[in-house]
Amino acid sequence: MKKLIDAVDDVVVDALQGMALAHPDALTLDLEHRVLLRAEPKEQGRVALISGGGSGHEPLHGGFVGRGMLDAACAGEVFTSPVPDQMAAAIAAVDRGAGVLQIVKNYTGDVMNFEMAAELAAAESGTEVRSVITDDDVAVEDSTFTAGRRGVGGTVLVEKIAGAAAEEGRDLDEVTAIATRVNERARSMGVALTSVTVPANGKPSFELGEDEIEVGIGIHGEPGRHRSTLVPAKDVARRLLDPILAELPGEGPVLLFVNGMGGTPLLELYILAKDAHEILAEAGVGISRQLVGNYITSLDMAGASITLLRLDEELTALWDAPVSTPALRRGL
Amino acid sequence: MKKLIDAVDDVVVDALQGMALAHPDALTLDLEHRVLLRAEPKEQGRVALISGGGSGHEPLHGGFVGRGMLDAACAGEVFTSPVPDQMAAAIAAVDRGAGVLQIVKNYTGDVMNFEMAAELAAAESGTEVRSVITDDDVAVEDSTFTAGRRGVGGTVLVEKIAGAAAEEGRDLDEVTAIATRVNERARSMGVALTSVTVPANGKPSFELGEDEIEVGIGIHGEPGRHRSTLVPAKDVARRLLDPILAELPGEGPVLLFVNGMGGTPLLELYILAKDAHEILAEAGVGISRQLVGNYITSLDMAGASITLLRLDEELTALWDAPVSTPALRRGL
Amino acid sequence: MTTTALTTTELEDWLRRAAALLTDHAAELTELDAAIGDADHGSNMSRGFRAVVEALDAGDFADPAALLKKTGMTLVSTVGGASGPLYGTLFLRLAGATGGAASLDAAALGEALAAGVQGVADRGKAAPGEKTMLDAWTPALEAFRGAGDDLAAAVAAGAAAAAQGRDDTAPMTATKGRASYLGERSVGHVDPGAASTVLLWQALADAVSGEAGR
Amino acid sequence: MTTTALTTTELEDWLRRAAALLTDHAAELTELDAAIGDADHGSNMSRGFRAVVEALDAGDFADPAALLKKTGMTLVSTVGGASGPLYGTLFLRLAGATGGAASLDAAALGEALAAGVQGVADRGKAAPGEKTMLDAWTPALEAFRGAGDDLAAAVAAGAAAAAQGRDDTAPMTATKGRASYLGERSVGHVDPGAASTVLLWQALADAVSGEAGR
Ligand SMILES: Nc1ncnc2c1ncn2[C@@H]1O[C@H](COP(=O)(O)OP(=O)(O)O)[C@@H](O)[C@H]1O
Ligand SMILES: Nc1ncnc2c1ncn2[C@@H]1O[C@H](COP(=O)(O)OP(=O)(O)O)[C@@H](O)[C@H]1O
Ligand SMILES: [Mg+2]
Ligand SMILES: [Mg+2]
Ligand SMILES: [Mg+2]
Ligand SMILES: [Mg+2]
Repeated sequence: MKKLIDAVDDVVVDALQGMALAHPDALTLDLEHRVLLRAEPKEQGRVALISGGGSGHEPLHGGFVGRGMLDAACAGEVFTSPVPDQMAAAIAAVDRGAGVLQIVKNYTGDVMNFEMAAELAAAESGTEVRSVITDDDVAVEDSTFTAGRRGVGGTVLVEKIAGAAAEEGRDLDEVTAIATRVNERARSMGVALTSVTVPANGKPSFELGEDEIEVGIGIHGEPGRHRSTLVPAKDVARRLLDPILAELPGEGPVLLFVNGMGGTPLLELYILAKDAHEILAEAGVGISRQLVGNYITSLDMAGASITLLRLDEELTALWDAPVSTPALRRGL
Repeated sequence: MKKLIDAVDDVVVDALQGMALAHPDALTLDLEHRVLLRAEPKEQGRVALISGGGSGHEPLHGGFVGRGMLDAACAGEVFTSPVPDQMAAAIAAVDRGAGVLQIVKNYTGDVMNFEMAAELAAAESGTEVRSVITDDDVAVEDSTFTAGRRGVGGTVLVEKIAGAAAEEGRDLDEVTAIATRVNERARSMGVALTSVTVPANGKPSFELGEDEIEVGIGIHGEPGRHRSTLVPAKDVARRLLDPILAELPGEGPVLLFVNGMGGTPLLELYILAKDAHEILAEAGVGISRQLVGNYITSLDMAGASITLLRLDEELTALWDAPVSTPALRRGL
Repeated sequence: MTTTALTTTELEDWLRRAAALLTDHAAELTELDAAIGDADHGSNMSRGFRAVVEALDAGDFADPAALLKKTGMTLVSTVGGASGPLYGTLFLRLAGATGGAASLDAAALGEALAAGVQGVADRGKAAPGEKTMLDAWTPALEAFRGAGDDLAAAVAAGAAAAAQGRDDTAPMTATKGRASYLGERSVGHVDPGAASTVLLWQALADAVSGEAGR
Repeated sequence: MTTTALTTTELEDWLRRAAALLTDHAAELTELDAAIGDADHGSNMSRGFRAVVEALDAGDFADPAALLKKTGMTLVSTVGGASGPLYGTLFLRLAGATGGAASLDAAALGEALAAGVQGVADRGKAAPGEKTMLDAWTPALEAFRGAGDDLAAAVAAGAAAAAQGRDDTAPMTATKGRASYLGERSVGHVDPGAASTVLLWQALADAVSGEAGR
């Protein structure tokens, strides 16, 4: 295992400190609870948004803390859900009297830990806490026989769009409804060119041959739908977009999100973006907004995911709203 | 070789098209000349900035085209300087009557091709063209016996700061002087954890063992100062910062730029940033501005570079000025 | 020296023995999790029970409820993942069910365990047969309650049934938790949470029988 | 059939032969560049001369100057890297030196080559001994000019000297171009630009001597 780290046990804490040090104007770190908070808290009377999950997906979630997006992010161990105490601390810190929305990726551990945090908060402070569970990964097929679809790329879009709604002053019901709508209208799928190596494990989580790719992977090295030989990027794009399009609800233009897994350079992501444009044009799907880059990663995995979000006027306006976070910034 | 590409020969053109498609509000592509231009040209009477070089360093340079930074970027083949025709086309397109500054990384091919472009422009249109050659890489030691220090991370800072000066309306002399000053006050060094694989070559440019790193590499898979066994990130940071600090001119606070080589995830870059903070604190060097992320990469290489820029009041103000490009955005 | 009812002393003994067993078998549990999950169950459980031992070292507990509540809270706060809330809820429900009793005989422990296992099912929205820790807890609870009033005998029966339940998870297809993404490919592997459940029962049996050398 | 002066016909023949030789030896040139540079000299040169052949196919040239200028411009516009401007400048200077002459005898070609080689030195800010293409061009030019008025003999002398110059780059330490980053480690490898220079001289010798089968 070759990584720029100091000690396997300190990876999360060191990275959190580095992140806070690198963005002193944007972020404050509650080191005890491993919670990144906005350096300038939101004004009173606004709905607050928190998220979190296992580490190893940077910039998600800490990189999305800031004006127009999250109020706090809770960092678990690498690929391990944070514990309720962390979310409770985050909720207490960000509550501005209008309630708190938790954005939770659909993994059993995450769902239960956030749920307990909400119970804790309700019991201790009376803060109204809602949760939206993101589950946009179409690679999980039989969701009745599984823990359900996983939350992946769509989570970033939920955080941005619901964040904008909260910033505008919408109430907890509205912000929750918007987050729910974004999740319902988003579908994703990913591909791995190489495995991920978890620092504490020290070896690749799965083996892929020199000419193999794994299609439909999760963001924790979970297995995919099928293994295939290496194919051109356009075929990769097709294998991701076909199942996405088959399950994408609604009509009209989409937001195209081409996301890198951490080990794939921008050059390749832009090639994949071009291929996605061509395929969507053939399919008669208009693209009205885009995001291309490394936003929800899986440590050092080489690979990419594509997310489509079926926009509407309101979601488009909220997507366009100003945002100022370490990883996503526009208009501020 | 595992890459998300469609055809080895089309890598550059496909990526350029993807980039233009992904950022339609920001970029326009002159496909014939492989030049990315601002979608909204700069107003008349302002100095224009162009840059360019071999591809494979994305987001450099195309990702830095936009308000407050470059006016155009010329993309060569992977790791091969663009040809003068490309720069001539860029110069013709961006000239607003106040002259054009070329920002050129110090490699023999780049220097000569940009030089010929300037001669062409002078002969054909009378546009006044200046060039600033960046050479911030302290890994090249005996610069009298070599083609001189290479241009690496400092180039990004030159483009941002000179871009801000041009946007403010400073004249060609002033913009050139500022670009020169940034380069003179910037020093960089990089480390590779893995080799780069050039698409046309299909195999790694050099071999590194499972526990080896190469310290002092260039951004084209050029060899480094020495090979070493894998060490903790803090020791890596020290091996980059010691030679940088030994050659960094001036006094006072610095801008710390921790840059990823393309295959290293943000988690690790933030750990390196934390280590750099600690080492600089021990050395009594204040950090007043920062940039952490993948900005000047080397295809899929895992590794990182650190750049320090000795700031002064003027450079700080220009660094803080608004910028709106695909890869760097703030205040717009 | 066998025990007929559990006071804070025996409960503490149980938990310290459990911590030792989980630490000794951490690699094994992680191996099981690597096959059908994300290779962290051993480190999750040993991290959690290390923290429980620290809490026991630091604390002074008025009654079983206080001790079990502290254990549950500690697990919730330090384990994370799926097993943290599940084992945490189990101990919190145990605590809730004991009221203010100073000791738990077989009947009282049976009541408490029933509440605890129900807590796991509630928290995980799971039922037996889905290849989770419930497939060890459910038969263990039944065997325990069916074994009568002798605490040592009942715990031994529970431990044996837990082990059988763990082994029975191997042919199951997972439909809950991370292993469910594997579908059919989860068949043939023992569930890691069922395996850690067996270790808890083993520690309890050792504590009740006064087995030496924890 | 040997030639005593070069008209556009012979010049075109030279360049087409050069293109064929460079394409045949592209892998070899790239191999040399891989050792001390960035593994692209073969593809750079064959891409450039493929474009030159296309320009020759399309064009109709009034005199040697027009043809040589087109060649230089094409190389500058298609090669990139270090060799594009260097070879491009060489041909542009050749063009400039021929004035409006309809043909070049040995003396005129000597004059032109001197201007071209000076162009390479100017453009590269280089001198002989720095392990670059100049280490093949410089001795070749000297041998050519020292060989007298017989064009074929002079070109043969130039080609032989170029080959010797190429071989002599092996023990040198590079101080210009990409190979200079290697310092001492560049010793023992032949310079790729010197090797491509030899191929140009070989093509010229073949064209002048009317050697069959290009
Ligand atoms: N919904 C559930 N109900 C009951 N037990 C579950 C559920 N989901 C997972 N588990 C148990 O949790 C164990 C995994 O724990 P662990 O590896 O620590 O957490 P994670 O899966 O979050 O990495 C599984 O082996 C299984 O026994
Ligand atoms: N400054 C220079 N002066 C003369 N020749 C040079 C100089 N720099 C490089 N060269 C020649 O260029 C050759 C390399 O060409 P090429 O590989 O095509 O370009 P690049 O080095 O940009 O990849 C070298 O082998 C050398 O002969
Ligand atoms: Mg886990
Ligand atoms: Mg090159
Ligand atoms: Mg697990
Ligand atoms: Mg080369």
